[in-house]
Parts: sequence; C-alpha cells; structure tokens
Amino acid sequence: MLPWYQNIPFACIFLCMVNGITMPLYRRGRRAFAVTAGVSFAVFALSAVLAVILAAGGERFVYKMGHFPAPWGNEIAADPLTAMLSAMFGLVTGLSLLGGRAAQEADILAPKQPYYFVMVSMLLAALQALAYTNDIFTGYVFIEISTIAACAIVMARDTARTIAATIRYLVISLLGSGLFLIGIVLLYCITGHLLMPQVSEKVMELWNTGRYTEPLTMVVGFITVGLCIKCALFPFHAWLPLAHGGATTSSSAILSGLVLKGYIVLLIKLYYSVFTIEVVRSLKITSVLFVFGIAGMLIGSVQAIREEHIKRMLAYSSIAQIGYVFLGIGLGTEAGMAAAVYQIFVHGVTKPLLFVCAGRLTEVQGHEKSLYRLRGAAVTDPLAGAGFTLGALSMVGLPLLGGFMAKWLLAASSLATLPKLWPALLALAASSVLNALYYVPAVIALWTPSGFMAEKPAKKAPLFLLSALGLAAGVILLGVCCAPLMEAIMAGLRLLEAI
Amino acid sequence: MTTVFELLLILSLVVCAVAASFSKRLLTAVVIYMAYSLVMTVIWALLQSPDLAITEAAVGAGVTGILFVLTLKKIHALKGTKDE
Amino acid sequence: MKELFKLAVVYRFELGAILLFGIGFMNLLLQKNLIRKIIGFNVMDSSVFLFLASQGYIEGRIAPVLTNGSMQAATYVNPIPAGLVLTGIVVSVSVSAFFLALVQRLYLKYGTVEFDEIMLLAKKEAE
Amino acid sequence: MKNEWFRALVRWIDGEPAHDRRIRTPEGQRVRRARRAQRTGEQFSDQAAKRFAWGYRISAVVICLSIVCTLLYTVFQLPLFGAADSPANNEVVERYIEKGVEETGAVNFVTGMILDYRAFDTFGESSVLFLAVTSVLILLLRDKNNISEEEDLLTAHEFFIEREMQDLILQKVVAVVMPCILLFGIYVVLNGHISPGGGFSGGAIMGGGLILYGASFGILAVRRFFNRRTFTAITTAALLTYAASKAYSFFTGANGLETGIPLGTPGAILSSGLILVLDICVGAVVTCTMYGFYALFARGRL
Repeated sequence: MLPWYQNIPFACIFLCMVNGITMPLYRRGRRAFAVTAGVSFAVFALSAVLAVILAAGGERFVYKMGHFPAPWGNEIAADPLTAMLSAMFGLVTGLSLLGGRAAQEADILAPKQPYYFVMVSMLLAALQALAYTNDIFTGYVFIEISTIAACAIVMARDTARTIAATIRYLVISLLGSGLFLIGIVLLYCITGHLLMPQVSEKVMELWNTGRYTEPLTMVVGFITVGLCIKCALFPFHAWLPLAHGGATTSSSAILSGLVLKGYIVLLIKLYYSVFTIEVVRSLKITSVLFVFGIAGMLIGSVQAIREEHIKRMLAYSSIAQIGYVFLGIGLGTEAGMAAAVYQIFVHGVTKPLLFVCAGRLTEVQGHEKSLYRLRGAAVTDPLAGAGFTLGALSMVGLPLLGGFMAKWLLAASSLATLPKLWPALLALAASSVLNALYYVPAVIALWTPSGFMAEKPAKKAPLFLLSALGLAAGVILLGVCCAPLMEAIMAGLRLLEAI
Repeated sequence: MTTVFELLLILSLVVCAVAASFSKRLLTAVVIYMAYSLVMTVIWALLQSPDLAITEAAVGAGVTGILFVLTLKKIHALKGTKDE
Repeated sequence: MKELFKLAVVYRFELGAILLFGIGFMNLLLQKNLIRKIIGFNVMDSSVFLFLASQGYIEGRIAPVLTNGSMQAATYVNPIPAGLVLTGIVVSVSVSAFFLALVQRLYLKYGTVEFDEIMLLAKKEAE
Repeated sequence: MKNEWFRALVRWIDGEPAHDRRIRTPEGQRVRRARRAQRTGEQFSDQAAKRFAWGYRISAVVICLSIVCTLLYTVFQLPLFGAADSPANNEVVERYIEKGVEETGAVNFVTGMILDYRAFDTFGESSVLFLAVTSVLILLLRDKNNISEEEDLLTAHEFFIEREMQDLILQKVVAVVMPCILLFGIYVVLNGHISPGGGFSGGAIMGGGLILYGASFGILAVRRFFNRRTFTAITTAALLTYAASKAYSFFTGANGLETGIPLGTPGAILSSGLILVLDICVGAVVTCTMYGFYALFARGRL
C-alpha cells in the first residue's frame, strides 16, 4: 500500500469527473451549484494537505494509473508545485462560483444550470490533470476536454454575442490543439515513448548524439506555438477579450484566472521534464517567448486603456499579465521560471477577484457595463468597490500586495541575465505605468458618485462577500508571505528537473 | 502494385480535400468530405488498422455526415439559397 | 531528382498527410464559411492521424489482433498509434458536433454562416 | 494650453472622464468615430477592415506554407515508412504484444492497450464525448433563448409530415434492416476484445441504427422508448459504472493490490475482466450520444 496522501491527486481528479457526470441528474441549479462548489473546496482542502506534506518532505511521487508501471501504463506525478497549483485551481474555482452566483441566476436559464456545472467541474478536473499528468498524450486529451468545457462556459450565457465569441474561441483553440497534436505525434515518432520520463531520456540521447535534431526543433516549436495560441500570448490574443469579456462572471473569472494558466503549467512541465530547459534555451525559444511576452505586456495594456467596457478592460489586462508570465519563462533561468510561476499564482487570484467584484458592481448598478455608467457603483456597494480597488492596486504593483511581489521577483530574476536585463526592467516599468493609467481612473470613476447610481441600497450578497473576502485574503497573503511559497516553487521546479 | 494503389488513394484524398474547399455549394463540400472519409477507411484497412477502419466508417462517413447534412438543412443551405 | 522521387514514394503516406495538413490548416484559417472551416478542421485532424498511423505501420506485418496464436512482436504492426488515433477520432467527432451546434445557433441569431459577417454583426451589436 | 492640461488633470483625478481627451463614454467614442469618418471619408473603417483582412490572409498563407515546407523537410529525416527498426517500435510495443493476452486477456491488442494499459486516456476520451453532448444540449435544447417563429413552424410541419405522411416502403425496409444493424452493433461491442471494433465503433453503429429508425418512423416513435429521461439515466449510469470500475482498477493498481477479477480464457466472450464491462458502457454512452446528436440537431429536443 502507498502512503495515504499519494492517492489524493487521483482522488481529486476522479471526484471532479464523477461530480460532472452526475450533474445532469439535478433538476435545478441551486443544488448542483452547492455540490460543485463543495467539490471545489474539497479539492482545495485535499490538495493543500498534499502540498504541505510534499513541501515538508521535498517529495515527488508518481502514481500508476492501472496495474502497469512506467513505459507501459498511464501515470500521474505530483510534486509540491503541482499540488499547490491544484489547490489554487480548486480554491479559485469554488470562490468564483460563489462570487458569480447572482450572475449565473441572471444569465443562465434555470433548467440548463446543471449543465453549466458539468462544464465547470470537468474543467477543474482537466486543469488538475494538466498539472499532474506525466504522459504527453493524456495531456492532449485533457487539453481537448478543457477546450470544450471552456468554450461551453463562455456560451452558457446564451446571447448572440457570446455564441459568436465562443465560435471564434473554438476556431483558435482548434488551431492550437492541432499544432500541439502534430507536435506530440512527431515526438512519438522520434522517441517511441509517451511518458515524460522516458521521452525525456530519449530526447537527451538524441540531443547528445545529434540525431533527429531538426524534427526535435520542430516538435518544441509546434508544442510551444500550439500552447501559446491557447493561452493567448501576444500575437494570438485577439480572441480573448470577446470571450472573457462577454461570459458570465464566474466563467470570466475561471477562464482568465485558471484556464490560461493550465496550458502554461503544461508548457513549463514539458520544458522542464521532457525537453529540459537547456535544450529549450539553446534552441533560442526562450528568447522568442521573451520578446513576445514583452510585446504582450505593452500591447495588452495599451488596448486596455482604450477600452471602456469594464470586463473587456480586465480581459485585455489578462493579455498583459500573460505577457509577464512569458517574460519570466523567457529569461530562461530558474529564478525567472520561479517568478513566472509566482505570477501565475498572483494573477490566478487577483483577476478572479477583479472579475467577481466587477460583476457585483455592474449588478448593483443595474447591469451597466461601461465604466462611465458605472460611476458611483462602489459607493453603493463599498465592499465590492474595496475588493476591486485592492485587485487594481495589486495589478498596478502596490507594495504588500501580490502583484508587487510578482513584479519584484521578475525584476530581481532578470538581474542575473545580462542581455535581457534592460529590456525586462524597462518593460516592467513601462507596463506598470500603463497598468496605472487604466486601473487608477477606473477606480476613481467607481468611487465618484453620479446620477447613474441606484436609488435603493444594494441587496445583501453573503456568497459574494465570502468569495471577495477569500480572494482578497489570497492577494494579500501572496504579497506578504512570499518566501515560503517561493521555496516550495523552487523545490517543485528542481524536482521536475530531476527526473 | 499495392504501392500504386496506395498512391492513387492518397492522391484521391488530396483531390477530395482540395475539391471540398473549392466546391461551390456547401452540400457538395459535405458530400466530398464524406467521400474523403470513405477513402480514409480504405487507407486504414491498408495500414493494418481494422479498428480504425470500422470507427472511421461508422463515424466519419456516417454520423458526422448526418450531422453536417442536418446542419445544412437548418441553415437553409440545402436548396442552395445561400451558396449559389 | 530520381532519388528524391523514390524517397517521396517511400514516404508517400507521410507526405500525403502533410499536404492534407496544409490544406486543412489553410481551410481552418482562411475559409469564411463556418461549415468549410469545420471540414478543414476534420481534414487537418485526420491528416495528423494518418501521419501517426503510417509511422506505426511496419512492412509485411499484420493487424494487431492475435492470429494463429503467434505472440511474437515481429508478427504484428505497432498497436499504439491505432489506439491513439482511436482516441483522437472520438475527440474530433465531439468537437465537430459542438461546432455544428454552434453554427446552427449562430444562424438562428444572425441569419448567416459567414464568419466575417458574424463577427462584424457581433461587433456592431457591442457598440 | 497649460491651463487646459491642468484642468484636464483635475478632471481626471475627479474621475470625470467624460470631458477627458481619452473619452471613456460610449457616446464619446461614437462621436470620435463619426468625426474620424468625416475627416477621412465614409469608407475609412471599411477600407481598414479590408486591408486588415488582406494582411491576415497573406500572413496566414505564408505561415501555413512555411509550416508545410518545414514539415516536408522534416519528414525525410524521420524513420523510413514501414521500417521495423523505427524508434516507435520498441520494448513498449513488445510488451503490449507478447504479454498483452496474458496481462489483459484481450486478444485484440489495441483494445487491451486503450482499455487497460492506457485506460486513463480512454476515460478522458469518453468524458470528451459526454462534454460534447452536454454542450449540444445546452445549445440546441429548445427554450426561450433559441426559439424563432419560423423555426417553430418548420418543426411543427416536420412533425406533421412524420405523423401523416409515412413512407410505407421505407418503413418496411427499415423494419427488416434495423434489427440487423442493432445486432451487428451489439456484436461489435461484445467482441471488442476479440476482434477489431469495440465500444466506440459498435456504439456508433447502434446509434446509426437508431438514427435510421428515427428518420423513417419519426422521432416521436423513438421518444416512446427513448426520451430525455432515459437518455440521462443511461449515460449517467454507464459513465458512472465506467468511472467506478476504472477507479477500482487505478486504485488497486497504484497501491499494488490484486483486482481479484478473473481474466478468463482469451478469445471467449466472457473474458478479459473489466474490458468487456468497459466496452459495454462505452457502447451505451456512444449509442445515446449519437442518437442524442441527431435528435437535437433535427428537432431541438430529445
């Protein structure tokens, strides 16, 4: 028998999938909602316990999916980093669902709500599987699951525009997964394995002997481009604002905060456990990612400045934040990668907070979406306003908040890489200014009383309160106790590299 | 001899794919796509993968084709109002 | 030149698969009509599967189903690509069905299946 | 000039973006756009869109051609077609073939591989199918969001045709053919571990049979024995059985326990342990899914 905690990753994935399968049995949304949120929090609790145990022991383990060991059967592998990511996925999904409950009631017809929760729990399962998987083909299958589920939670809010946004999202996603698929097919053809440790061994052998170098380059290129399309890195970002800006609140929060990150996590895992970072660096792919990351940071912010629809503004800001992650990956050092992962955590908590608060603010203002008409919404519901302000300040980079820590870590890690030092620092500074240029006016506008305010005070929303408090606590926690988290991230990355 | 046959099949696949993308009417494109699936079935059989052949025949040429045609009916493309 | 031609005949399935991949990819990117786009996606996916299966094929061996009790690996072709392709076909059918359902709904809302027109109408509606 | 800047700054701090240069209001944007259109001629935005479309098309073609060319170049570096010494043909394949029958009990090595060795992928695959049919349900199930009068008339007309104008020849032929199709589907499902085929292809065949029945006798006739409730019940039950048996096998496998399920004689119908159960579950799910697709696409209800 294995130690009990080693069953947790599989148990979490399985729990989510079974929850998804049983959802159609519910007639109405309310119970389905409660069960799904409960499952998300259970996933969070289990994964957090696992993360603590693994981080304490500096341990990494593989879990056989079936009776057959490594090169024959499927496997999943867990280390402190993936366990923490999985905990974050569970927590943020649960909190987003709570925070977006009112919007779900308004946007999705009651008989179809259980189907929405099918998608959410399958998405959570897929995200965890992407973090834990130790097999490239399993990665592909779960990428497809997350694609369909992500598109479905966009279109769940059944308006013409969200369906148009969904089809665009789907087309782009299909391009991405097609490229990823041909990448792994080529990889299988030259290595003959599908499990990451075995593939990695073969890749090292090929790299050292110089055989199949061109196909290998192609493989790394295809997989990178495929995943970058799916996580909206700069030249492939055009689909994002429509999809994330138009969906219902909890969908936007989950999509922006988690789904984009799931693909990046898989990419980092592939870089570390399959190709090794040295190979990727010597193929100059990190430098390319660095350039596009910077471009994304700047262009995303510039487009956000020009946007007046609050959710689309947040969506454009997501493009910029994804740019930060790729800036960290592009540095090509361990510290840079760790900073990128830290940014994943920070953005994964902050953006849902912003979306949830924005959803609440539009709700109290009578479903207005433009910043101009939202003036004064924060006065009507000060708590939502405070949450939005906190998230915005974190994005701008106020010390003691998560966003500041992430930027600081990125800057600190760029110090060690000389040719990339100045571009990285300049881009960070410029993008901070740009962030301030759209977040500060938005916050000021929200707090300025105006004629658009509702006359009667807002109805109480305990679920929203819980969600906003949880997410805000996460933002502050990420800003204050950075050191232990960074240690666990570093340990996790080193363990990923060791196999 | 098999090689020639295989080459012919591959050629017809390419021709089908090109024809489907340049055909005037949507229904033609769908029918050509179904033919493409059928050729693919034969190729799976030649590549010694009978499992794939059965699946492709049942799904690619069968159910997917039906779904395509039903969609064409819903978007009123069967009578050629849109695409002629 | 003759050598290259011979090599091309040897790699016939792979080359065909790549041509199909290109055609499918272009269709998915460039076709304005959504139905053609999804046909392009199907062509692209099946071309990748063709590529995979042709790399698993081994000359002179038979399908991976136990025949005449022979349990020698040298009797059968590689079963792994077939399994992977089976999974892939299911995925592509599911995606096609989802896509076509979306197309139906879009037609109901906008009265067209041209991607550009739909995006334009959606944008106009946003303003 | 300076004064204006200062005033703009004050307004910006006051949070009154309406008079700011970067106008944030929808009204302001509309005004700006109209002004720009006046300045540059009416077709400005159209032309820009056209130019953008051309740029997009050209770059797409260039990207695609470069991908194809590099792939064509790469192919010649890959192992030869049909060669026995390709990297893919390694110890993994050997084990699947030489030990496959003994370890999984399946005579069809592909089935043994996808339902036992690499079963997690297949579990994901059936979830994809489930997700697809659920999203089609969300999209096409008739409710107040997706009803148009024209569509309703059409559907009513089709139901009328179904009821009143039944085609005798078609129905007689289908009455003969349909049992054969179903029987063949069941055969393919049950023999998934013995011969080519399995849950997915067999399920698709059975689904095809049901679709044929629905198309000739009318969806109302099918609804007598297969409605939304049976659909939900069958898919949920089958997927849950699938998940439970897989969870059992994963859990025991990882923890080094025996499953305690006899594999039986290879080649018999009742053999190879859980594979038969899994095949039946997948078959049931796929049958429901395929017919569900048809009914939803054709009528928007199940």
